[in-house]
Amino acid sequence: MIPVLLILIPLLGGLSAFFIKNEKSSRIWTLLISLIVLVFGVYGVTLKAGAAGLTYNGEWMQALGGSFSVALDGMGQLLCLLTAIGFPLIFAATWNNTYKNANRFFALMLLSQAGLMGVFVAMDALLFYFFWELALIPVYFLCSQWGGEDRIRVTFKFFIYTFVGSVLMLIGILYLQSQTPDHSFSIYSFYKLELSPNTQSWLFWLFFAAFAIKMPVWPLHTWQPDTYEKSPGAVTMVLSGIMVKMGVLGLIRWLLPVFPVAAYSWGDVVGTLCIIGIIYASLIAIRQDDIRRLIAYSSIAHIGLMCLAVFSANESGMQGVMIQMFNHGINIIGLWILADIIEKKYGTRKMSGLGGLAQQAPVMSIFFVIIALANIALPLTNGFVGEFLMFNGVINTASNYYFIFIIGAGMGIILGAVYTLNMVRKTFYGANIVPSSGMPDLSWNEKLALSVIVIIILILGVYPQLFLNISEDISKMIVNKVDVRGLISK
Amino acid sequence: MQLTNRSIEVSRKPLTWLEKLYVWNIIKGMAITFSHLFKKRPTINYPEQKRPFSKIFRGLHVLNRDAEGRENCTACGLCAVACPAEAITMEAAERLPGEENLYREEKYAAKYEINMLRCIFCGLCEEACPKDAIYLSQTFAPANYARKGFIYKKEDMLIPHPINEPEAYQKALGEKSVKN
Amino acid sequence: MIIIKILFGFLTVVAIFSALMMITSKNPVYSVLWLIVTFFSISGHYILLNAQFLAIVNIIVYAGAIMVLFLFVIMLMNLNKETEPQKNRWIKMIGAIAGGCLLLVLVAALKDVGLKKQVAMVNGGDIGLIKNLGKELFSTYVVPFEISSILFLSAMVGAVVIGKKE
Amino acid sequence: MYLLVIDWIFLLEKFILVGFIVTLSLIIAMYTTYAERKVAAWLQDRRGPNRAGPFGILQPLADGGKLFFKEEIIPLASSKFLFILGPSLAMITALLTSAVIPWGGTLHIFGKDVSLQIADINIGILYIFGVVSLGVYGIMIGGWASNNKFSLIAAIRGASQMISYELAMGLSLLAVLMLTGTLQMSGIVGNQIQGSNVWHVIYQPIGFFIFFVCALAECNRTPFDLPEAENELNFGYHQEYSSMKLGFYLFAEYINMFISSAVMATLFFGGYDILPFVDETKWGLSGNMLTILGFCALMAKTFFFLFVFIWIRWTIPRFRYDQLMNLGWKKLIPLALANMIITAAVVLWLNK
Amino acid sequence: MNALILSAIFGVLMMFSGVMLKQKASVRNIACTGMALLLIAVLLEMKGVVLFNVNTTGMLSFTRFTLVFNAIIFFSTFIYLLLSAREMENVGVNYAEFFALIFFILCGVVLVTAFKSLLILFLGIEIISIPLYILTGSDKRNLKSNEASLKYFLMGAFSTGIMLMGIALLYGARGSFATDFSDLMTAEKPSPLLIGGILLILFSMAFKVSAVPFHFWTPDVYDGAPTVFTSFMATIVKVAVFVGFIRLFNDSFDETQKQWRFVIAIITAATLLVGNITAVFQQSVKRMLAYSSIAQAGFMLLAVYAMNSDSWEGLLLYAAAYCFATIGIFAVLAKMNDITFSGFNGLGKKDPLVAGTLSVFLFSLAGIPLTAGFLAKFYMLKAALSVNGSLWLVILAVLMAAVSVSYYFKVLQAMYFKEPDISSDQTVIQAFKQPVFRWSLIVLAVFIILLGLFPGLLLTWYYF
Amino acid sequence: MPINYYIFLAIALFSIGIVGVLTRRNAIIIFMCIELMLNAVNLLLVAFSKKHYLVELERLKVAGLEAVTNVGTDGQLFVFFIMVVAAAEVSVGLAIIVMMYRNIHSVDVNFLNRLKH
Repeated sequence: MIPVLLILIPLLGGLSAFFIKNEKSSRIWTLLISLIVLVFGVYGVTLKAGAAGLTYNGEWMQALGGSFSVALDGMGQLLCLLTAIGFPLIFAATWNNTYKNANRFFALMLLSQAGLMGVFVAMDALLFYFFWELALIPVYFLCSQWGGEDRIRVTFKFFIYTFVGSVLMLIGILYLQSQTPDHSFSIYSFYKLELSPNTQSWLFWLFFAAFAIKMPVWPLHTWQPDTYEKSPGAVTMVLSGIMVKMGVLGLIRWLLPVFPVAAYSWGDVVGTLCIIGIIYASLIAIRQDDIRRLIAYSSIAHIGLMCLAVFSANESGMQGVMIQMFNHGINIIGLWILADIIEKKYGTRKMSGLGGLAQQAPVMSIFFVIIALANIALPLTNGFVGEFLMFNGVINTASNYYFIFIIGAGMGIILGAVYTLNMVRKTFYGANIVPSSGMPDLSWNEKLALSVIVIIILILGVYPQLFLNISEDISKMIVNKVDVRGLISK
Repeated sequence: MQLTNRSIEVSRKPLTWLEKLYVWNIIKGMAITFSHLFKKRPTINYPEQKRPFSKIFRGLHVLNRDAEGRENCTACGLCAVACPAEAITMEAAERLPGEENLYREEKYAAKYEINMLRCIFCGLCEEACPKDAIYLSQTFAPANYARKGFIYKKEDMLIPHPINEPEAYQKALGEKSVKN
Repeated sequence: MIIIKILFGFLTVVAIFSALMMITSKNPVYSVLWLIVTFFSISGHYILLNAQFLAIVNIIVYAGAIMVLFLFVIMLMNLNKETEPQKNRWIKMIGAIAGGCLLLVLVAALKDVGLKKQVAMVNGGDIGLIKNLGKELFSTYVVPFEISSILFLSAMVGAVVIGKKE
Repeated sequence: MYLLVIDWIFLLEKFILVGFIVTLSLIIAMYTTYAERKVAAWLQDRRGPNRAGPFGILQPLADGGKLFFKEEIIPLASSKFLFILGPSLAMITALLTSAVIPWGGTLHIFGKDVSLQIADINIGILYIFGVVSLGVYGIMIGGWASNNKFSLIAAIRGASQMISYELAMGLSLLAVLMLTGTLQMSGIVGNQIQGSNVWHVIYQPIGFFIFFVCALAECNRTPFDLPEAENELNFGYHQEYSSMKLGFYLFAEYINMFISSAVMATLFFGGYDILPFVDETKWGLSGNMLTILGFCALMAKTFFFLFVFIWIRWTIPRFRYDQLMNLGWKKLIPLALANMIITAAVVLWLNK
Repeated sequence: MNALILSAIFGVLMMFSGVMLKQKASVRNIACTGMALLLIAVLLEMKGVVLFNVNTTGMLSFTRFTLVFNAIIFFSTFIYLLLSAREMENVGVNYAEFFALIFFILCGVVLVTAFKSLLILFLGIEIISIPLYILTGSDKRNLKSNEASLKYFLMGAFSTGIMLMGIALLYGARGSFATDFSDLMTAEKPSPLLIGGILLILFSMAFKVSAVPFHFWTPDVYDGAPTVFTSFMATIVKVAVFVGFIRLFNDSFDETQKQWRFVIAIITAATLLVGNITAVFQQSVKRMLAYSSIAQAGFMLLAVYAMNSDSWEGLLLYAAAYCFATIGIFAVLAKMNDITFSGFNGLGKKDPLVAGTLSVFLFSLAGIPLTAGFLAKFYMLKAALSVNGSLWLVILAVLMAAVSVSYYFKVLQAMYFKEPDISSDQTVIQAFKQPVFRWSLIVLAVFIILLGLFPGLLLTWYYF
Repeated sequence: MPINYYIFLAIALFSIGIVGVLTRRNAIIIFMCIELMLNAVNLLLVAFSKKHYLVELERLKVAGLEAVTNVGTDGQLFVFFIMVVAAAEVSVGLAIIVMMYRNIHSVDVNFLNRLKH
């Protein structure tokens, strides 16, 4: 029942939030809902994967071959937890932000949470597709209505990109369903399919297009920096912290196990794209002056690495990706929160217009530094564990070109350190060119949110086993599926 | 105020359905026309048959002569003056010696024209003539091909000579009695 | 049979010639008249095929009613040579070429049809007589017949709606 | 399908018949003009033409001669071909109708049965309809080709009038067709001769009435002679015509009158049946005699109708245009429909 | 049969009601009641209650599919009347006749969905077309309307001619007008008459459903016609003709699929491409919807292309989804003065309910999940995918679906993200306040979402 | 007559009609061309109907059955219906054309461009 609740609570909460006209009460109501979700999310994580409470099979659209089948596996647990933690964090961090028509804003936020939850738990392709779109629509509205200038065009670009990807995926889903003997959309039926390499090939690209756009992978990334830049802060956090993981999850859960042969044969191409993306995004990030754009490009680079690790298709890489999904989500939310605070406080996001914040806002700078370090995967932070495992995975990849991949991934990590530290340096140190805003360093809610993030960073940095246990089974399972024909093991 | 008792109240009743059909009225009308098939026809075959004129019919003008065949007209112009349509023109001339057998008086009409297109056959010329030189006969103007033909000269109107052509004279005289 | 062939040829030539004249005449009234000639020759074909009923209905409906309406409208509008719009020569050419192509394609496609020496019966067979047609019309085809009354009703209503001045 | 079968004697027979009928129609039409003038005179207490020949019998010839010798004028702005086509069409369509009317029974000449009907096609009535509906063209083309607004208006009036009244005419005929069950003219006449020998007018008085009114309208006769309403349209559609082309128009009108009288006689008054309710074959006359008598009977009926046409012309004033249309569409057509439905019901009821 | 006869009767009734009744409202009410009765009659017939037992001599067959489809159509029309009947009265003085014509069109719709003989198909299409010509031109003083009507008429008559030629050729091949052509297919080589006939009929049907390259009349006609009637012909009539299309090709030419399938594929692809791409560049919502109807026709053509059980179900669902959504949008559009995109500016603030339902309709048209439109497209894609070698077509279709989002969302953007114009028309907002209108919109939206969640609600009717 | 002749004749008339529709710009004449197309179809249908009749007759003769059949009537009835529909269409079409003429005093379809912008 847990997954159903995870979807239903924000869904109903969101719908009801439309009718709470009072801003204050809608804010509180939203936070309340997100906290309830958090409770269930945490509860879900504590259960062992495969427990009875974590799966639910409802009847729905049987004529089509669909079913309302949801389940929390290890990866799902992690991502649901991320979602469940992320939203209250975001709400808390942006507590003081005011919005026009706040009730709609919060309602849409909750709806997007419901969609995200659905994507993470859906075990039925049709359902998956539904939630995939459902997560998108509220975000579209959020960005278009509360974003920055030129928001409509930018958001629309984002929407069209994702939509195109998703409908392409729909074709793939439809085709797979027609191939299954029982004409079902269930992921388990998909897993059982034995498709010819040729078929796998084109289906692979259909699915990959959808996920690659969402993540985004290099040539399909162009919507991302603009959208991240123009969206309202809270939405950007959701987008880059959580939504991006939809793509990665899709890769792991829907792509690799279903098309192992294609994944193997096209792995090099995808890997190349990832490498290009990592280096390209990192180089651009170095050249950025705008904090938001910098973070956006850094996100591309990180995701590229994750994608690369996924296609390495070994247990280490897979587990690394799963953990890193969570970690990256937490870290980047933290970064966005800070970027948002800076922008609010100093009215600019240009690094050239900032500097020496460390003296004015020491607390903030501490938080920032910690989170930034976690982002560049310093040991003892959560990022380190994930990146290490992923790197390990890449090294052990079955590809003939693993050497290039290793170099590329390494370059990515190094360049990541360059631009992140550069940002820290430019923003917080150096000549104090920002006039004191006269505002307090950090308000209590921001402190609270950031502290939670830092705590998570540290805990996971020290004790990653907590999550490794959760993700172990599922990554083994996936790797087995991929390797079932003995393709990976040389 | 009612002046006469002949006025009739006009009925403003709308037509009934039957009346609107008109069929009955049409049949009535047809019957009326049909009944005319059997009526006596007043038409006569004109050139062969002629209807008698009344005594006082005023037809074409005639310039009179006396019993000796002399023209009565003295060109006094009273007829032209009396003519309401100004249809009469004349020119006078003096009788030369040796012409006494032609003209009764010393003065005569050398030219006497009546435009029959203008003439309204009112007979005032006849009334005006002191010499009984002009009168309206019982014939009417025959058709002609040109306008010019309707301007009657003296020769066209002069009554035939009573002595030279007595029959024609009598015929032209018709029922008109010679008032000499 | 020779006389039938002669008649057939004659009617065909008349039909096609008058149809061509119809589309080439500058004056709409002439077009109407040529079209009537076409209809007559088509009626002649019907008679050749012993479809008497259709022949006469063709004359009554097309020549007698429809074309009268056309003529009527053209006369009402007083359209004549001068009001016939001038038209781009190219478009004309393209239209003619398109039509010609269609003709060619259809003829090419259908030229093999008669390989089995199938013949349309001429001058015989009584299916075209009104008796047979009537029986069939009021037994098998009574439903479409009734349906066509709806069609007429709607056309009538429509013509009134469009034609009535407000 | 006689036309396609070469039977020379048959062909000859038909040619003679056609020639006879056409000549007959022309002569009758000629004398109808005479009759028109005569009857008009009588109805107006006049004598009518009586100069050419005894009682003016040669008057139509004189008229014809006059028309022939008058100057032929084709207006400069008219379209010449159509200008000539108009009267020709009027004349042709007027003459074509006579082909299917049974002018009598069969004659036995030289051992052959000669039917006094040019073509006994099984869609006789439809044929008449077809030809009648073509009659409009003569008027329309002539009126349009004259390039004169009065002619044009008259032509349009005439066309709309004829189209409108054709409907009621057809509907009224349907009732008759229900009684007979055939479209063949000879069949319709035969139906009136057979059995109790009842003329259709007895069963179909309303049908006859409607048909008669429509016939008046189709022939452009008073009170429906709007196309030639001289007080509004000068002379109507043939205003620009002169000489024999005008003569054709006038002639066509009289031929139409004659033919429609004959059709009325055929459809409603027993055709060549001599008397209703009487079986003529029991009179003991020879077949040929009966046929000739029948022909004369038909002619008598036709002449009677012609007389009625003329009679009406000199009695009833002309309709206004809107009245004309109202009568046609709002009165006659519903009436004809009702007549048809009632007839159908009765026929069904009697036949069970 | 119920529906056919009743709708004819109601057509006549409406004709007379215009003369008898002076009150506009009562005429409208009669029409709505009639529509409801029709709907009930169809539902009854589905339950096996046939009010009129007519021997159609095998020319009509009221299959399950026909009945369900008719139910959808009648329901849509019912809602359409509730939503837009008032606007009809503004078009011309002959409003009662408009209702009558609509009922007559429904007769045609029933015929087109139930025919078993090409004759009935022909008559049905004509019964649909002729009143439509009238309705298109019903705004007599509006030149655009006149022009649209004339254009529609000429094109429609032309395509009818082509269809008749096709039918004649088929008759030559077959000797009968029944739509069962199976015996012809036994020949090893189909007669050229048959192929020619199929192609000509295909072209003319493509014309009637405004498939590219036979679509050129559609935008002009839809744009020129009074908006209320555009709504009717873009939805109900269009899907009805589609049903005729698929029935014809399923019943008649199933066996010759390989002859025409490729042609249909090309037509479909062209329709999708042209319809969607052109729609993006439109300034007026009405014209955009016209092109969108072409685009949607492209999707529906996929059903004809695939011709399997999925496509039948899908067509039902598509018909419902498309009709409901488009009727809803047009109903709102018909009440607005400014039919460009900017006319919708700020509607989300001015009237959240209308804007909300509108967004549901737009989502459905765009094929966003949880709406009926998504499932409809889903079925179409599924049906098409089952055909070998159709991948390119399907990919094109989904890409075009994505393009379609761009123009549908323009309306959304205008409603929610743009500020209302200062001179925004208050009367328009007043026009939205009628309770019937609001409730009908809500019902439509609810139906769309319900169908999007539980398509079985509709499809069970098809099977049981 | 071989059925081919009729097919060619009908197609020729049909194509002439189509050419007319494509080349002429007068709405009434376009409409007339459409009527011509319908007539071509009618002719073809009648010819086919007689063909089918003949084929059926032959079949019956070969089978030794009584040679009475009404195969082919449906073709002629279809023609009848086409005429019916054509009449209805004409009434509506001419009404529309007249309405158009009332407004723009032309029946030139080239003037039908108000909707393009």
